[in-house]
Amino acid sequence: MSEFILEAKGLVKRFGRVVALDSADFELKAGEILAVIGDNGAGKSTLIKSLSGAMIPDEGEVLLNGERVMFSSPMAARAAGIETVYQNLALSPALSIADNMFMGREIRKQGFMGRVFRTLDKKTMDKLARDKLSELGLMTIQNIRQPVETLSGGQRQGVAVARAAAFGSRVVILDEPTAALGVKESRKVLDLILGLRERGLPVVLISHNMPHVFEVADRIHIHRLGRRAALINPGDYSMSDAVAIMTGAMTAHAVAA
Amino acid sequence: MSEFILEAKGLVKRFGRVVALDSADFELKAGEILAVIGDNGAGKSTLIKSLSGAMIPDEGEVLLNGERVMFSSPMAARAAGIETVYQNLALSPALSIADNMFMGREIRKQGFMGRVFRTLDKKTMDKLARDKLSELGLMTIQNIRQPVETLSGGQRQGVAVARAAAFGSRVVILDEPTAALGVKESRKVLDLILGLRERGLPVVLISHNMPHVFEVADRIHIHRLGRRAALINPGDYSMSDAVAIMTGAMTAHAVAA
Amino acid sequence: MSKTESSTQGYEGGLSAGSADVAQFAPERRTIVKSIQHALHVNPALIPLFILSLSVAGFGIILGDRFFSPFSLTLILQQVAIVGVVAAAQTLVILTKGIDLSVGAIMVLSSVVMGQFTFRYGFPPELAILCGFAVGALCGLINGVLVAVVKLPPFIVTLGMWQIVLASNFLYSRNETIRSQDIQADAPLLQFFGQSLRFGGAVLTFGVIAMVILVAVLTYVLNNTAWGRHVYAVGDDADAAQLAGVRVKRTLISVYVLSGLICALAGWVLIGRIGSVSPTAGQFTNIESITAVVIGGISLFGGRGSILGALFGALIVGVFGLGLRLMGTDPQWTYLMIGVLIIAAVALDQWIRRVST
Amino acid sequence: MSKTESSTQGYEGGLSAGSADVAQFAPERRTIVKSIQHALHVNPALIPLFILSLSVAGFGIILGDRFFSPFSLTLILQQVAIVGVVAAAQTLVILTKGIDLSVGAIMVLSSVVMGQFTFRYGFPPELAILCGFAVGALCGLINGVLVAVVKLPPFIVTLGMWQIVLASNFLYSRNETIRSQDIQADAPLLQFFGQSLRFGGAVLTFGVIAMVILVAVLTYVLNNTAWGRHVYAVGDDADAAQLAGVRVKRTLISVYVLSGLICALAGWVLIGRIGSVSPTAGQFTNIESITAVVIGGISLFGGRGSILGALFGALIVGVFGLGLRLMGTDPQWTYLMIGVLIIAAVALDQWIRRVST
Amino acid sequence: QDNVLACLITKTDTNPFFVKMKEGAEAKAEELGVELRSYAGRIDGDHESQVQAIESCIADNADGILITASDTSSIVSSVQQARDAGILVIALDTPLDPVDAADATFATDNFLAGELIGQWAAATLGAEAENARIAFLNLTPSQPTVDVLRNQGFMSGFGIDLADPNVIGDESDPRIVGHDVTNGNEEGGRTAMENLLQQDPTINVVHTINEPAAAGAYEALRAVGRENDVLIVSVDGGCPGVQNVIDGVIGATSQQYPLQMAALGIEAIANYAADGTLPEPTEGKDFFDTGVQLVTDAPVDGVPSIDTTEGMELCWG
Ligand SMILES: Nc1ncnc2c1ncn2[C@@H]1O[C@H](COP(=O)(O)OP(=O)(O)OP(=O)(O)O)[C@@H](O)[C@H]1O
Ligand SMILES: Nc1ncnc2c1ncn2[C@@H]1O[C@H](COP(=O)(O)OP(=O)(O)OP(=O)(O)O)[C@@H](O)[C@H]1O
Ligand SMILES: OC[C@H]1O[C@](O)(CO)[C@@H](O)[C@@H]1O
Ligand SMILES: [Mg+2]
Ligand SMILES: [Mg+2]
Repeated sequence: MSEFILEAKGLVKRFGRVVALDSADFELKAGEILAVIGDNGAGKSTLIKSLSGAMIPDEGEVLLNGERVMFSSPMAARAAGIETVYQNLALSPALSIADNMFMGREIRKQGFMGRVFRTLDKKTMDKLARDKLSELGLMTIQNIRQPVETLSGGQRQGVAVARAAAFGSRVVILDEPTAALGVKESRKVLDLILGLRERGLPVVLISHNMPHVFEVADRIHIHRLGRRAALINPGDYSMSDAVAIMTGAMTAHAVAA
Repeated sequence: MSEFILEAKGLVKRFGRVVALDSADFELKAGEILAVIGDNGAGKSTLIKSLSGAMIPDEGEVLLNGERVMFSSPMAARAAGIETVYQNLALSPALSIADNMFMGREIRKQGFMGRVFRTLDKKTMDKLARDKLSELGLMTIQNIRQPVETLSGGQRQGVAVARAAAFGSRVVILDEPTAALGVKESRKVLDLILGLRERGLPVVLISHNMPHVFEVADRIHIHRLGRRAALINPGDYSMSDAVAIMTGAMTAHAVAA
Repeated sequence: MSKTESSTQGYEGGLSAGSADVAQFAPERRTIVKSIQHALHVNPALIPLFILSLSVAGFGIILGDRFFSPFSLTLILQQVAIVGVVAAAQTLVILTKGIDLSVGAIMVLSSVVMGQFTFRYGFPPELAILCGFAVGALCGLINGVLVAVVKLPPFIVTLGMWQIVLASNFLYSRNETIRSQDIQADAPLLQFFGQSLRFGGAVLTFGVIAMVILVAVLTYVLNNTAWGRHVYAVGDDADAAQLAGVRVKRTLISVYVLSGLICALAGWVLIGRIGSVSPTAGQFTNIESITAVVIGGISLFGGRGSILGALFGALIVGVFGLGLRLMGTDPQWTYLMIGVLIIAAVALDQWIRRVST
Repeated sequence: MSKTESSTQGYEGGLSAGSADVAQFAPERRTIVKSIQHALHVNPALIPLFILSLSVAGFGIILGDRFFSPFSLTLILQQVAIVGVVAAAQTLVILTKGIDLSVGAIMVLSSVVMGQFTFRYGFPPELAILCGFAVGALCGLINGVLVAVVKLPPFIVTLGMWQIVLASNFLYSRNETIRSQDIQADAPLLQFFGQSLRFGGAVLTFGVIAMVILVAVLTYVLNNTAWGRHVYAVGDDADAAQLAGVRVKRTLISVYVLSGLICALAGWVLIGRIGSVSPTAGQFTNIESITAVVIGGISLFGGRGSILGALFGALIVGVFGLGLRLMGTDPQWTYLMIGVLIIAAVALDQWIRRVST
Repeated sequence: QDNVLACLITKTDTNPFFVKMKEGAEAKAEELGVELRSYAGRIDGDHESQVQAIESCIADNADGILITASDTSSIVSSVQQARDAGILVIALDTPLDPVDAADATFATDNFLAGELIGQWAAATLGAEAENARIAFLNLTPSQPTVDVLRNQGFMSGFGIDLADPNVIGDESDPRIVGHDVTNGNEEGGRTAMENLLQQDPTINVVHTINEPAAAGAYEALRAVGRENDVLIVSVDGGCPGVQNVIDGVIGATSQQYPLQMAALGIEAIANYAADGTLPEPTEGKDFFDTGVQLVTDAPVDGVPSIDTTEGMELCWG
């Protein structure tokens, strides 16, 4: 129906006197990696939270495959196949890796115990979690039941990304997944993103790292002062141009689509 | 006496079963920008905390201008002229910018009130804080008494860096000052670092951003598995080599110093 | 600059080889002490269990048969039944990083409602008991909505509710005590939990059995259902849980409502224990339930601990109470000891966490 | 690749121009309501002051002269003097993100020491009073060391200390009450704070004056000395304060010791108020002081609020207490109202913060 | 034969009355070779601690329990358990509700104690008694028997219509300013007095449940300068209380004899343990009356009393 998998029109979000989103638009095509860049405080996180049900915009609409949707919670968005890795990770430190991977979509035992006593099927969940992690080749976790707080920053980031990659069936959104990561750890995450595209999954990547963005993105959404200032093709613009648009020094000649 | 302003020998720091510093050495020359790079969890933050009194190493010694020092608290290090911007900032969100800038080194009123009642000289502190901030050209803060929590991430980073720059008389240490910053904000911080060197102050910069590091550093300390794997001149090695040393794929031919 | 197939950042060539080690681990040379520490760390309810065993053994040695008899040991169970039930409710709330200061008041109000609805309005006791549960659930619901929806701090919400519920209790009951004899004659169901099974000297009241079943069920639910995992996740980091897809508000409200229901159960057990329905009962239940929870190793910062720990905590207090009373010490020494125990238990817990990380 | 003079990251060329705006602010169109909200936000003690004025006015209108007389209004001050003093101690501790459940117990123990050292050992009252202060400080020191050095949660430390101190109090006092008339005859200094100044119908006891002076001094110290700023910084984020160069342990310990000293002062004021020295006094002081602090808008999460707020909080409770009693309502209605007030005050506070950010 | 074991359970161990009672019991126990264990609640009204104490005594195979119950009706089922276990249970000072829930009761005639001070107050006021403004400082919200008996006794002595004599607060006499609870201690006495003074500053008669509460009430009156024109009456007759009568703090007090209650109680347990004999109640009453005398230096016609000199000789504590 629509050429866009995920689309937003005229999103507005205010926090008291601050207008974080000021009639923002957004479009994501099937199978592409769309980067979102912008200054600190430009409203990038607010934008993707509005897309993923983590926040409800004051105004505007969100469309999935051309149909209006209104996600009232991250659960609802996930049920629709949209997986998000938030800037602050959203892992529960005291719970295990497996618990975290299946948080909010736990698998119950089959048969009587599961139906009546709602018993969780821990074995299956552990197995699936282990499979997903090694399938993505992201790391070698010895003990899938160890608490997330015992992992290093890089490993945690890995779990969060793996969770999104494992369950995302339509869209995967990543908000600054490499901000605190080292060179090696960042590389792994970028490879993972490229791997997702290969599997045909569209990815939204928020990042302040221009080389990363220009390396992987198919298109770049430039956010400024709460709205989309431009939507560009990395092939048509230099990094320098992108930064200039981001800071308002330049306006894009033509905004794609 | 010594050619090094700040030096450490054989530092060891354990957290339970994790050895974060494993007999680490460190040397900083006068007037230089020394970058410290390394994987996540390599022990960089632990190293600089041991230098700045925020942590007391289990073994090893720290020398300032060739003399053994033992900082028992950040206060002691600061009294010796070492200012640090920690990875997690160390600002009190509910207190004002001025309060934060002078935290731990408040200025008392002169005369009777100050001596007997220990009254703070708020006017002077406000004025000094405003001067420092604008002197460094870091930002235009309207109200020096506004709580830090009302500032954006970039502005907060700015306050922390300004505090260190303003008070550091011997050494300024910055732990990943640009990790969460946008392109524009990062640039400001790098310029500030270059400005410090111009004023003759040596700077220690921890960063995962190779281009940044290679742009500003005079020498690079490569940290790996809790100790210094190499100390290189950015002119002698490529970024690729540095990364290879960091990950253990290569060893440095000659360690400078 | 344009998009390239591979890395734009040339320096990443350095990544090609290299090991994956990050921090080092000291070689594993576990002494027995270390092994114990590790076991305690992995299963925190073992600490109170350990203290419990130690104190039972200690008093057993000092007092011999007087303490170590089936009668005395089951007496401890009877004495902690109410606190144990309430501590289960308290644990649920504390697991979500909350605290419920209104548990004692809800318990008493529910018991008064069960009694007064039977005797003042002539309801059949079954119905009156249901009404008591409804009142408990309602109080919990108010707490839950104020905490989850209005987003007020649980300490303050339940401090306020404590006063409100307790005052309502006194106003509604008109300070009337319903006498045990009357209940026995007209509505023995109210005293259901006072009945007991006897095996030799051992006396197990139905109240004790109810406590044990409750703890078992809640342990199961917390560990083996999605709801249980969500309770831990909400206490661990509510924002993270929300973003991960947990319905945080719903989970919080359900916890407070369940806490209210359990308090109502405690109210029913209370009638069984003291025989009568008395609006002045349970003045110390709040503090005792918190004491049990704390000694039971449940973190006040949420997300860590188990119902079983709270049960052990309550039992420890019960053991010390009875033991010291049988030794004939001034009761004040018991309170002093409990104070020391609270601090010592938490210090031990802290120490174990620190050493074994 | 080698070091270059200027930026290695070519794309930074784009930075050369461009405005510095980040987020937008909606145009400033402040209505009166908004202005009030803003004022309240900037100075949080205004909220309890506002509630206080409103409730005084309200009861004044309903009750007229009976309430609005110098006598009644100063009676409120007398009734809140002890809670007001203790609430000042409580505020200090809560500002550091702590809580002190032992304040009431420390107060009573100190007063008992003042009395018993005079009457049992024949110390001159001046010295006995000093000993009382020393005991208060010692209790505070233990709390402080356990919190700051052993790093146990304040709630648990002071819960334990509460039991320990209270039990010590009963054990030490041998439950003896010292009669008011004996004190008057032999050591009137102990009743110093019971003396009063009268102006017409107004009665200002020295205890009330002490409370006012204490609040003034602490307000000054918190706002205008480095120590005061450090107290806020420690409560706001202890790790940050430590890294910024605050001696966190020392600050914490000093706060708990000061809290102990203030509780000892409250103990002395208590003797003035009830005339005698009674080990059973002050059973509700803990909860009353916390209530005052909460209604006074001091955040239980530390770092926000003022001593003045706590004073207003105590006064609000006093005004409602007296006002409702004068209206002849059942005293339980007062407790119910206080419960509602606690929740309402915090909800209002939350609302103002939300709207005015 | 084994040692005889007796338990003493008091409401608190801070009220001097119970402190004395404990001392008396200890002395008598020592004399008779009885082993004694004492327990107390944390505050007046702390019912749970008393229940636990009874249970401990059962676990201890005690021969007898002496109890001053905080919650006189709720305690009955625990008492029954003890009796079922073959333990003699004696109520001291405060009768259980119903009285025969205990094997015996050694107590002051609390109604009479109240009646004496009521009569004395009415006679002292004379004609002014018509216009008296009376404040009642009671014990705890649960209205335990002592509280009801003394309160209603006072009213009956003063000439107030009691309505239901088992309930405090259902009277309609306009001279009553109000009732408040004190928990039987000084602080409660002071606050309750202040509260009632606010409702009517012209209060001129104050009934207090016991002498600690009276002392607190006096402080409140002193604070407003009314200590000399208000009549305070009380119950207890402890030495500090009698001293307070001398000092003019209390106008009259009904003296009780706790040492005797305790001694009789211990004796009864010893006898019961020896040969199973049960103590007999006083003729015509459902409890053993340990006696009560009005102590005042301002005697009035028709109300028997002793003066403070004699009161001081008989006082306890
Ligand atoms: N929960 C909130 N309450 C109040 N203000 C908020 C909230 N969340 C975001 N804001 C404000 O909205 C604006 C946009 O924030 P947002 O987090 O979307 O920026 P961003 O583009 O993601 O920045 P960064 O690159 O630093 O992550 C900022 O001014 C921020 O302070
Ligand atoms: N307070 C602490 N308690 C326990 N372990 C710690 C503590 N601080 C650091 N560590 C551990 O010590 C090791 C080194 O940590 P450190 O923070 O120094 O690394 P880093 O090089 O700064 O990493 P990053 O680049 O991610 O900031 C890690 O394994 C970390 O988990
Ligand atoms: O608290 C009430 C109790 O106080 C006494 O009068 C003693 O002071 C007892 O007789 C009574 O039971
Ligand atoms: Mg963001
Ligand atoms: Mg670090």
